[in-house]
Amino acid sequence: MALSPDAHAVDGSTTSLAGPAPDARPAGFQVALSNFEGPFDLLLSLIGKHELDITEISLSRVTNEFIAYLSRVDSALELDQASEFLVVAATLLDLKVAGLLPQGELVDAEDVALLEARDLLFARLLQYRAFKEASAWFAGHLDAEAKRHTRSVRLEEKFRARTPELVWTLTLDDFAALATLALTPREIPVVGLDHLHAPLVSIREQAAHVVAMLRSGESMTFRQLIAGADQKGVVVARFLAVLELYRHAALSFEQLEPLGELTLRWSAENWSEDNLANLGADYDN
Amino acid sequence: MTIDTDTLPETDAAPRDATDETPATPVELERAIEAILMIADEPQSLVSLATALRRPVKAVHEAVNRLVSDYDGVDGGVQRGFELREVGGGWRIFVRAAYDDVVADFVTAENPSRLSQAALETLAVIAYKQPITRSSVAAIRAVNVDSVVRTLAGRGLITELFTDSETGAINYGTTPLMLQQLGINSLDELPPISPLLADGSEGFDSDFR
Amino acid sequence: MTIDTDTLPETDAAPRDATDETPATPVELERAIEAILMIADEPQSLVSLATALRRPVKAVHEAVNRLVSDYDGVDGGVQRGFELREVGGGWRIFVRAAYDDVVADFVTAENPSRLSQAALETLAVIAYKQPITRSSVAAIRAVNVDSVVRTLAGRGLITELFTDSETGAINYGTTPLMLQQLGINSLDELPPISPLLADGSEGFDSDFR
Repeated sequence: MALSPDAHAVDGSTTSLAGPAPDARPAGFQVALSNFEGPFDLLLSLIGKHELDITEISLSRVTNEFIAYLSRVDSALELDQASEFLVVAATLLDLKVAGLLPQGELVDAEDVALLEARDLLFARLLQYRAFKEASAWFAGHLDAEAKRHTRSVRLEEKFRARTPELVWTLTLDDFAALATLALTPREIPVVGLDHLHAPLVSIREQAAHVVAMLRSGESMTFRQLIAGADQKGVVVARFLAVLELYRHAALSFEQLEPLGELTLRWSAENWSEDNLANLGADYDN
Repeated sequence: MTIDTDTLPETDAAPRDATDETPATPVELERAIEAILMIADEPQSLVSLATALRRPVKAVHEAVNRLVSDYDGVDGGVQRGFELREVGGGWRIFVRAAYDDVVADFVTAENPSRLSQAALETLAVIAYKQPITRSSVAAIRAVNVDSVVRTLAGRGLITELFTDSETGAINYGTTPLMLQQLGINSLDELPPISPLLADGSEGFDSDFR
Repeated sequence: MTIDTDTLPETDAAPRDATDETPATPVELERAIEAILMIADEPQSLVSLATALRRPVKAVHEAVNRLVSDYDGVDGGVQRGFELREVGGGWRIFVRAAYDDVVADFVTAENPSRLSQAALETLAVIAYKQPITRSSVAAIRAVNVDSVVRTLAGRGLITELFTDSETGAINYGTTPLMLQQLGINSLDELPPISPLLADGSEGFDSDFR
C-alpha cells in the first residue's frame, strides 16, 4: 500500500481544526514516558521536535533518538509500558534501513516490503494524528457544553400524581437474581479460542510454541527460537508472542547491546494454560 | 437539580467586581431573572434573587411583576404556555393551567406503568449497594444512568440520602415504598447475594484527570 | 399570590376528547410545545412532540422554528434569558449563554470529571469509525483501550451496538448523549476528518492483523 501524493498536503490542512496542534507541544523529547499516551504519541512528538514533515523519509534521526530514549528507560514500570513501543521501534529500524537504500534500485522483495512497512507506518501515523487533532475539537465542545444549563426541574406534583400507577411484578427472588446479574462484573469479552476464523498465523499458537520451548528453564536466544520457521509471518507472530508473554511477565529478556543477540528466559511463577487463551487477543479482529 | 440558597450571601457584603455581571437595565434584570427561574427547581424568594443579582429587592420585585404580566400576555402580547407564580414564599415557573391536559398526556406517555429492564437493574444495584452515587452505579452498569435514576426517584422508589461533603456527589438509597413493593419490612430481608461480586468501580476513575 | 389551578374553569370542563384537546391554531401549538418543554428533562424530538400533541410533524417543526425565533427576539421582540436549542436529536430549553454566569450560583451541578486525553482520542476514533471493535480502536491508537472504553461506556458516551456473529467481537458506537454533551445534533456536525486522513485509510485494519 502506498500513500498518494495527497498525503503531503495533510500538514497544511490540519490547522483548520480548533486547538493547538498536538505535535507542536513544546515539552519535546525530555518529558517522562507517562506523559505519552502511546508509541505514536511519542513518535509524533519526536517528529514535531525536529519539525520534520511526517511524510519525509529522513526519519533516521528520529529513530536514533527513539532508541536512545528507550535505552534510558529503566524502571520496571516504564519498561513494562515500553514493551508496546518495541513494535514501533522495530518498524523504525526497518525504516532506517530502507532510508539507506539507494533510491530507485529496489531489487528484491524484501526491499519492497520495507518500503511498504514505511508507508504503512506513515499512514497509521497520519491517521493517529488526525484523531488526535479531532480530539481537541471534542475537548473544546465538551467543555463548552458542560458550562451550559438546561431546564431540568422536578415534575410538578399535579403531574406526578397523574402518572400511571406502577405495576410491580418482581418477586423478592427475582429481584435478588436481577441484582446478581447487574452486579456481576461485566468482563470485557475477549475473543476466545473457539471462533471459526483464526488468523493466518495464530499468535496464540506461536505463544504456545514459545512456552513449550522456554518452560523447561533453559534460556534461549530469539534466533534459536525462530530456527526452522520458514515463513516471515511465523517469525513475526512468534516475536509478537514473545512481546505478549513479556507483557504477562511470563518471560524476561536480555540484550547486551543494541541490535545484539536477544536472550529469553522463562520467568513466570504461576503459569497455567488458561493464560494462553487470551494471549494475543489484541491482534484479533 | 437543587438550589443551594444557603450559600448565597445574605447581604451585598461581598461585592466581587459586580459591575460587569450585574444586569444594568431593568430589561436585562428581567432576562437574568427568567434565566434563573428557568433552571431553578425550588421557588426563589425575591431576596435570594436580589442577592444573587446584587440588585435592590424592590427592583427585583418590579421586574418579577413585569415578567408575570409578560408571560400572561397582559399588554396584548403572547400568553405563554407557562406562567410565573408565587408559591411558598418564592417564585417558580409552572405550566399554565390551560395546558395541563396536554402536559399530563405527555407525562403519561413518558412514564409507562412498568419499569424498564434498565430501571429494574439500576434499582437492584442501588438496593444492594446503598448508599451509592450515580457515577458508581454507572460504573457498575457501564451505561449512563442519569435518566433512569430520575425515573426511579420520580417513582418514589429511591431517594437522595446525603451529599458527599468532599465530592458533592449525591448518594442514593431505596425508600420504604420500594420495600413495600417487594413485600419486605427491612433491607435485611433482601436475599443475600454473593459478597464476592465486585463493585466494578475499581480502576474506573483512573482515566479521569 | 397563589393560584389554585384545580379551580380554573378551563381544565375541569374539558371533556377528554382528542379533538377538543388538540391545539386548534398554530399559536396554541407553540404554547403547548413550550408548556411541554417546561417539564421535559431530556431533549424532545419533533416526533415525540408531534405524538404527544397529535399534530403533524411538519406543523410541529414549523412551530418549533417560530419558538426559536421568538425566544431569540428575531422579529424585534425581546431576546429571552433562555433559548431553545436542538441537541442530540431533540429540542430543549437552555439558559441563554450570556446568562450562564448569572445562573451558576443556582445550580449545584455534579460536574463530572474531565475526560483524559486517552479517553478523548478513543472517543474521537469511535465517533468517526463506528461501528468499530475495541481491537480496531486499539490498532489505531497503538495502545490497549479496554479501560478507556469502559469509562466512555460508563459515561454513556458510547454503547455496544452489536456483536459480530462470526468473531464475537463487540462493535461500539456513540450515543445521543454524546451528541448532547458536544452540543450538536448529529454526527454530520463533527468536523470533517477525511482531509486529515489523506489516502490510505482504507485497509489499515486488515494490514494490522
